[in-house]
Amino acid sequence: MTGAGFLQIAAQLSLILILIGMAVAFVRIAKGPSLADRVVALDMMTVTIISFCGVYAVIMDEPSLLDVAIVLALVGFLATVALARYAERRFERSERQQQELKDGEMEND
Amino acid sequence: MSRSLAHETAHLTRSPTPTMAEHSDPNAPWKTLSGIGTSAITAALFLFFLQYVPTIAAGEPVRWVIPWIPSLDVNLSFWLDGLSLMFALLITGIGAMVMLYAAKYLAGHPQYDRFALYLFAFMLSMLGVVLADNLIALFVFWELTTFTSYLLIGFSHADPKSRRNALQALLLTATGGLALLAGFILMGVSQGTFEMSQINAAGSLVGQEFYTLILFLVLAGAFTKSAQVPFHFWLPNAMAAPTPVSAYLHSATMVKAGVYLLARTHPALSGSDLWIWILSIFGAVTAVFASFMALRQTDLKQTLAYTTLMALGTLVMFLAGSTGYAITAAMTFLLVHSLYKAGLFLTIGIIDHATGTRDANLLGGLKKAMPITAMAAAVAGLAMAGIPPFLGFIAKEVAYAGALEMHLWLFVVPMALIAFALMFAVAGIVAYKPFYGPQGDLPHEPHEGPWPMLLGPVVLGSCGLLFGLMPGLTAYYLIEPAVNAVMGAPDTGGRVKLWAGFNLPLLLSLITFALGFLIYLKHQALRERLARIEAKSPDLDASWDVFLDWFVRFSKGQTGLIQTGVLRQYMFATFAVFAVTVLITLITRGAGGVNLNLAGLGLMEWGISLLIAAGTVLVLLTSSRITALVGLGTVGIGVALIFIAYSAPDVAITQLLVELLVVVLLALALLKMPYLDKGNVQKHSFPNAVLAIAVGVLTTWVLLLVVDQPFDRRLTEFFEAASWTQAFGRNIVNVILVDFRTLDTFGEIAVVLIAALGAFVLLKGMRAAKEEKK
Amino acid sequence: MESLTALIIGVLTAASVYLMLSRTFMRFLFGLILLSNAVNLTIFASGRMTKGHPALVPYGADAPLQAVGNALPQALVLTAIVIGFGLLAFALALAFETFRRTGTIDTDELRFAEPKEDEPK
Amino acid sequence: MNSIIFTAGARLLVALVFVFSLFMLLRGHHLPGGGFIGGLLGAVAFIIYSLACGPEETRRALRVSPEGIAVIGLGIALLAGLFSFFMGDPFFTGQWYWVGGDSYETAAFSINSVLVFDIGVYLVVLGGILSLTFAFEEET
Amino acid sequence: MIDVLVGLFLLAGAAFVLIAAIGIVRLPDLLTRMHASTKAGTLGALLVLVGLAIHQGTGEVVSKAVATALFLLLTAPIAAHMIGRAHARVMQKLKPKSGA
Amino acid sequence: MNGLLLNLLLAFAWAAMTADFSFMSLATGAVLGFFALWISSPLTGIDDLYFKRFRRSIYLALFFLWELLMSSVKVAWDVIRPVPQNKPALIEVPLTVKGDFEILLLTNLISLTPGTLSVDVSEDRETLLVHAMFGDDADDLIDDIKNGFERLIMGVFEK
Amino acid sequence: MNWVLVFPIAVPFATAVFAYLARNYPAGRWISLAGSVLSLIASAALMVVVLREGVIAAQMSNWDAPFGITLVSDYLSAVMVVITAITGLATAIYALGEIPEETERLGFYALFQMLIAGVTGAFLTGDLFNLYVWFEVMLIASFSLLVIGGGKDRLDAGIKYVALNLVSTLVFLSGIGLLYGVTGTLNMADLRGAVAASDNQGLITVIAMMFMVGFGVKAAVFPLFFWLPASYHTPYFAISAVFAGLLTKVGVYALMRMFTLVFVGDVGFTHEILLWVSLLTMFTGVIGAAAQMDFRKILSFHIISQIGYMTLGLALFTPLALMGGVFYLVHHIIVKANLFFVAGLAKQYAGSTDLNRIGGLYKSAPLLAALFIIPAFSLAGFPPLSGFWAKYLIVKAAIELNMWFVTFVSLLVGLLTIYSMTKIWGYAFWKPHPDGYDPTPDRAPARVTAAMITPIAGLAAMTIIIGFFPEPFVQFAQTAAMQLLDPTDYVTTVLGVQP
Ligand code: NA
Ligand code: NA
Repeated sequence: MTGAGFLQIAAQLSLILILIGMAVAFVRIAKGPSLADRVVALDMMTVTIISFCGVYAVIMDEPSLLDVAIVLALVGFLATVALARYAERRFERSERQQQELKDGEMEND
Repeated sequence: MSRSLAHETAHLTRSPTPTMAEHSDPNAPWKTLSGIGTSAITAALFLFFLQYVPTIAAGEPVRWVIPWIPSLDVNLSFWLDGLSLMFALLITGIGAMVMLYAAKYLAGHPQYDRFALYLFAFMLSMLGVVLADNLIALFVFWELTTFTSYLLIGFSHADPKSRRNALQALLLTATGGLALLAGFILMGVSQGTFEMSQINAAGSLVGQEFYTLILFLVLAGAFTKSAQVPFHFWLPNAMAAPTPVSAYLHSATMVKAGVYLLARTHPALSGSDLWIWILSIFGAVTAVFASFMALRQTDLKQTLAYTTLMALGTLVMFLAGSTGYAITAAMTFLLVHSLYKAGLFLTIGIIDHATGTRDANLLGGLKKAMPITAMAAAVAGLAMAGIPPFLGFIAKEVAYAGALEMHLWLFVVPMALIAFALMFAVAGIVAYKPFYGPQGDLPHEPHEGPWPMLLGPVVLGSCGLLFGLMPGLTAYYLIEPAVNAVMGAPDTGGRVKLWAGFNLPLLLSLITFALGFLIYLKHQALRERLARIEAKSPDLDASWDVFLDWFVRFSKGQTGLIQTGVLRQYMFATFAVFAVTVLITLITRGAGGVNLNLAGLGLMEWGISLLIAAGTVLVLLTSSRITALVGLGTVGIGVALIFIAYSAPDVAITQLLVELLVVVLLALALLKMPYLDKGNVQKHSFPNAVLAIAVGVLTTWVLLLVVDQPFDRRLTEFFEAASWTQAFGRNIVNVILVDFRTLDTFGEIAVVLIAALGAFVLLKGMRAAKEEKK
Repeated sequence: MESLTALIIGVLTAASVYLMLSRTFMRFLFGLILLSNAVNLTIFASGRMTKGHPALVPYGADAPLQAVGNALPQALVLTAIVIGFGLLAFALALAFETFRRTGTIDTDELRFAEPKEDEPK
Repeated sequence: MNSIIFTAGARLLVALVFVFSLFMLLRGHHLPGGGFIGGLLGAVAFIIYSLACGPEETRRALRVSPEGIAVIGLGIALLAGLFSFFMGDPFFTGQWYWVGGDSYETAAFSINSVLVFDIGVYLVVLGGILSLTFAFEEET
Repeated sequence: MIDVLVGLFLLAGAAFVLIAAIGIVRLPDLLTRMHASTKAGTLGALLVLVGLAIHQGTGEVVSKAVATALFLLLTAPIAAHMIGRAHARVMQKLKPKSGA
Repeated sequence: MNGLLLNLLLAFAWAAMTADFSFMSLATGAVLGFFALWISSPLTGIDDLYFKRFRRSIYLALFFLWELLMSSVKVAWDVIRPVPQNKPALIEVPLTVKGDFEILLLTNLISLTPGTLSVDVSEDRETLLVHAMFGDDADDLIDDIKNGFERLIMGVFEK
Repeated sequence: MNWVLVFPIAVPFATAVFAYLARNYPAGRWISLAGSVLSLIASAALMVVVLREGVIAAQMSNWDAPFGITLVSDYLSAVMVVITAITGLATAIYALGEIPEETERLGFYALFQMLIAGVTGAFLTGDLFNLYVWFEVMLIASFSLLVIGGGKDRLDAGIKYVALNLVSTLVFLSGIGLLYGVTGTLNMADLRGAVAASDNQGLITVIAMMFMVGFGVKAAVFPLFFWLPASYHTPYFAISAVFAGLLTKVGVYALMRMFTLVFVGDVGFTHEILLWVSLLTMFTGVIGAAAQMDFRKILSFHIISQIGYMTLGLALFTPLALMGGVFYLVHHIIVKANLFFVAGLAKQYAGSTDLNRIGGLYKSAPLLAALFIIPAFSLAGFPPLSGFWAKYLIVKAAIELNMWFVTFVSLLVGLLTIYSMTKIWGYAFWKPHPDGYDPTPDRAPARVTAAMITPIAGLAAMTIIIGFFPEPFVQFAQTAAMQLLDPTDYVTTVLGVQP
């Protein structure tokens, strides 16, 4: 097997691994149970897409895809931050309202 | 007749024209510009038309044309022949006197100026109707008379009855008007010209393709305007208007517009069996019905209203014929009726003004206090009764002669006899009874009317007498030219004579007198009988209210079905329309079947697709907002992956950034927003699901068809070639955005800006406004 | 890939329609987001899809040297995405303010412009 | 309430992302990027700041109200189009001035109206999105 | 030879990404799961970027890859910290005096 | 004069001069700028500290990458082994570094390295709440952090 | 000559920028007014050139059609632009009286000017996607203007308006994508040929129907009009006037453009459907109006009903019918905007728009009464006001085709329109005020009254002028209709112009 051939196979395989990774992460998104769990899984997507871009750029020999990765690396965390802040504030708010927060309230958000 | 009309009558009789009583001041100055000015102009117009009498009598019609909308064959073309001249003279002559009368009658009324304006405008419109040659121009004037009379009938607008009756008159005549419009257009289109004189000259339309339709449409207009049974009920109700209006609109002119129309279109439309039967029957029934109703009334104004109806019926009945006698009868009767009816209306107005009532039972013995009024009434009443030597007598004679000549004489003659006899009786009630015998218990002490109000009745009454005394001149200058115009060909003439010898018509006249006198004597008893019959008979006027009521309820019901106020129902309908439309079109227009080409797709494609689908399902199924948001994020990521994989990094970056911002904004907003299903858990809905799936399937179907087509890459190739060499940019997408299609981008940033300003308005502005209020 | 994309679009559209038929306005907004995505993909797929080579003119060349993605639909989609975002943001602000002022975004209960009294009995 | 870690990170990232947004704006004509992406990134920069330090402080840091920025951006974009009026060209025709050469092939760089337009786009997107975000943030 | 190296980097990176994802699902509680996503995930991405940088070899790509890596290293822990903090605060207040 | 700022300035100047704002160009500019500064340091008065910090930064980076690799392998192994062996715990670590950026750097590094994740910093900046995946021995862990990253960071940020 | 097509769009945008920057000062409103005057001048210039040249086109950014975006104006576009500018100016004046200062400070004038810009852009563009963009500009501006000033009813109205319009926009956008997918082009003149050349005409018809649905929502035809009666009675009167006058007309315009220029391959199907849609639109609209007891709600439903006449003109697809449609379009903008203006002033005087709670305007505000009568009876199709000629053309076209049912419905709806207009007249004007006071003009500040009555009088004068001297307008509509039916000029002008 040539190096190039190996590379193609490895890259394709990598792509599949990454996509499986996404699917697995999605399981956590779907399952939850808490908001934080879902957010962690969504946060995971950032690195997954960056990796996807990297692998795909190799496969296609098209470095411009790296531009997507760089943007995502820089600002992708913001969604996580916003959602985390939401979770925190939501909690504080309901606590301020002195509501009895039952287990699972966060799930039913 | 109607319960509600009876109520109406009582109401009117008790406190005649309430606003009048409130506002008008008999001592107020009446020589205002509006009053004197309008009468003067109208009188001048009368003189203007008067000078054409010899010309027209000599058989030379005059035509004026002012181009209006040449590209639509609509011109302000006027046609002055015997028919239009007679009408024009009546309109301007009676108009001038009525306007003068009104100036005094309504002196001091706060809205008198408007009244004068409306009346004047009405006069001009009516003049337009009778002069216009172009059918569309005629229609324009026709509708203007409808409109101005609406304003006039509703003059006492504070009174709900007045408003109701004005609306009734408007809607009924407008209904006919619209039919008429269709008829005119059809006539114009089928004849190739909109000039009535040309259509008439070209000969009869009978037998042509659209004749029947045209006839029905024109008759609909004529019958509603001229209040033929069963469209009659608006006319007595229209008596809510001030008396000068009634005198003018509802006796002399507007209601005759329908008759005029039948006369004008006579050459083109008459002669068919349909024409003869319809006009005879409608006219006769109207005439007889109206005569009885006239007798039934106690309010003199109502009585007159019904006699007007009777006259209209009679005229229509005679226009059914095509013989010289029938037409001469119609024209003579038309002339005499206009004169005496206007006179009588004005007289009633004077009585009303002076005594405060119009109740036939109360009135009596006014001759002493109001001698001139009594004189004028007498002259008019005699004309109405058809006593020689008044023109009314001649009219009646000719009418009988005409009736005997008509196809349906067996039907027409008895009907005419009944009508004329009743008319005789009514003339006694209106013109004789109030002035003679014992004086009743009146609201005010009677006094003679002022001269501006007396002028009209006196002059009009005198005309009735004068014309009767000079039948030859009247016939030569007025009646025969009109008859010629209606016949569409020169008539032999010579039928209008005071003395035509001992003949059948004279015999019929004598029978009429006898019968009429008998009825007059028994009229009280008869009136009570009629009232009992009326109470049992169907009430068209009340049906009108029922109908309007039903219509409003129907509207509300219908609208409530559609405009439910519930967004999801609107949304359902919108999507359903989309689905049904697309589906039907797909199937019936042969767009083709689905060709699903999934070859050559790797795991990547399927993986991304599944990710999107999974995210979608999550959004769909979850009852948690944040889970839905995360699901949306997943979908967004999946879509971005497609963009990455299929060569669109710019789009992918934008998609990801926008997705990010959506999450940020929603995370901010959701803090203060309700849970998805709090309190009102919505069950999953089967119809919604079916519709949703249908829309989804159809979208896919259409897109599959589209991508199955060959693709024209012209634009793309140009952009690829020109991007660097002509637009000096290497990122073709960006070059398209900022150079090839700048305007799109400009509009787009405007959207972003406006959205931001709009959100600012919503979130900050309302808060600020609220705080300011506190 | 166009065929598969068409299927994805069908799924997205169906889901969004279902969401938009809901009485909770937030669900409507979620549906709107999905539908925007579906429409963007429609435009993208309509321009036909090319794998892996962005529409860039390489340095030193006057035009792309290989088959690159169709740039025009990309520009259109880009425009549509940004416009869609603006509209969504406005709609969200509207929902937000509506809830704050009226206490509900259940569209069955939002009857201020077309009150129930108007309905025929 | 505020996290020291996030605040510190935000300080660093604001500058970084903002500079990066300008970078994306300027290179957009040749590589992925441009006014939209730049503007979105610029907005994200200040959103990071605003999530960390609050919208008031961010407004202070911006000095000009975001709505003002957006409106001015639209004005700039419009001017970029109207400029060609004075050159006798149709609306929005790109006006190019080459520096260090006499054509696009030889010039070192250019001054052009297309970039001005893209700057307008950048400002509108930046200002518009910040305005939206602040409005939401300040109301919650 | 370089291709093989690149391939190995890619595979390693992808493997780490996959493992991180599995970790998110398998590990028992939130904070523990975050170890997986933050560390293994980030490393996976870095390895892929290294692979890409080697594969392309141009300065531009290398510098971009480095920048991407740096940005990721800067932002990923911040994001993790924010979730962890939110979670910890909620849990702390829910069940006072307990660990995780 | 801040050396870093000047260096960045030089990098941009380079990019501007070459009319090329690509990363390559900027990186070249940065490297060239660094050398320029280094060479000209006697003239510009940029102290040794900048260069010293630079060396320490390089060391910190290498150390960190190694730790990242190790930690990831450890976590990965725990993820894929049939029965995860982790014993998670929240540990409070006293903080010596006080500056914003020092704290940021420390917490980020902690998060990215074996078994530890920065969760929160107390308002008074005295303690750092760390989640440990293998929290058998809290003191060991605290020692590792204080002697490892924290010391290195303090070196980089030395004034 | 190129630029006469640009300025009607650019001027309102520039005005918006300046008006926004000056929104906190009185200058803001004068800038808006001055900008509206300039817009009118710019549109008039466009009209002059179009009258001279027939069809004119300009290639934006100097790229040939179909590559760049074309602005193009035939008679129809030109008159729509002029009428937009007129309505804009009228509204700008009216707003001086109606709009409170707090609202001005929120950027009212900027939003308003951008709305006008969006509408104008939609009329002038020759590019399908660009049309979408202008639709969006218009739409988002209208969203903002609808809710500006607050109130629960405006928010509720906003929700429905936004929701339904967003859906229609997406349908439209999706249609654009699909059409591009079949033809590969976006230029409307180019599309004519490309669509005709397509192998799958059935598919083209399917896409055409998607456009019809999308535009149908915008135009508020049956059964897609829900958003209109749900919202048009809630905003400021100045705003509802502009909405009523212009916004739905953009939908009608788009239908007219697309279904005369591009989708003419299956007229027997598409236009037949449009015919029935039109009749139902006319009828349900007028029935809806009959059910209302609120000044503005009645007017809102009548918009729907009249839209039906316009689309009917398109559906009948004869020169005369299209001519009627064009004439109707122009007439209705003037009249309907004016009626909403009148409603606003009536509310100022009498305190409400609920017909049961107002009255007495005829007695104490005769000028307003006269100024109501003119547009109201014009709307009802009373001759010789403008509405009569509009209706006349449509009815005549139907009669020429021997379509009796169409004729019947057209006339019936006219009758029912009279009913509604007289209802307003009877309740608001003739009936005494239920609270027993005289709603006189001095119940509002003099400045307010002056600002509000000026545009009303101006538009009423236009109604009368069109009614009494219709010949030039009829001829214009005739040429416009001919251009629509035979777009050869349009196509060659767009595709043949060298930049
Ligand atoms: Na005539
Ligand atoms: Na209307």
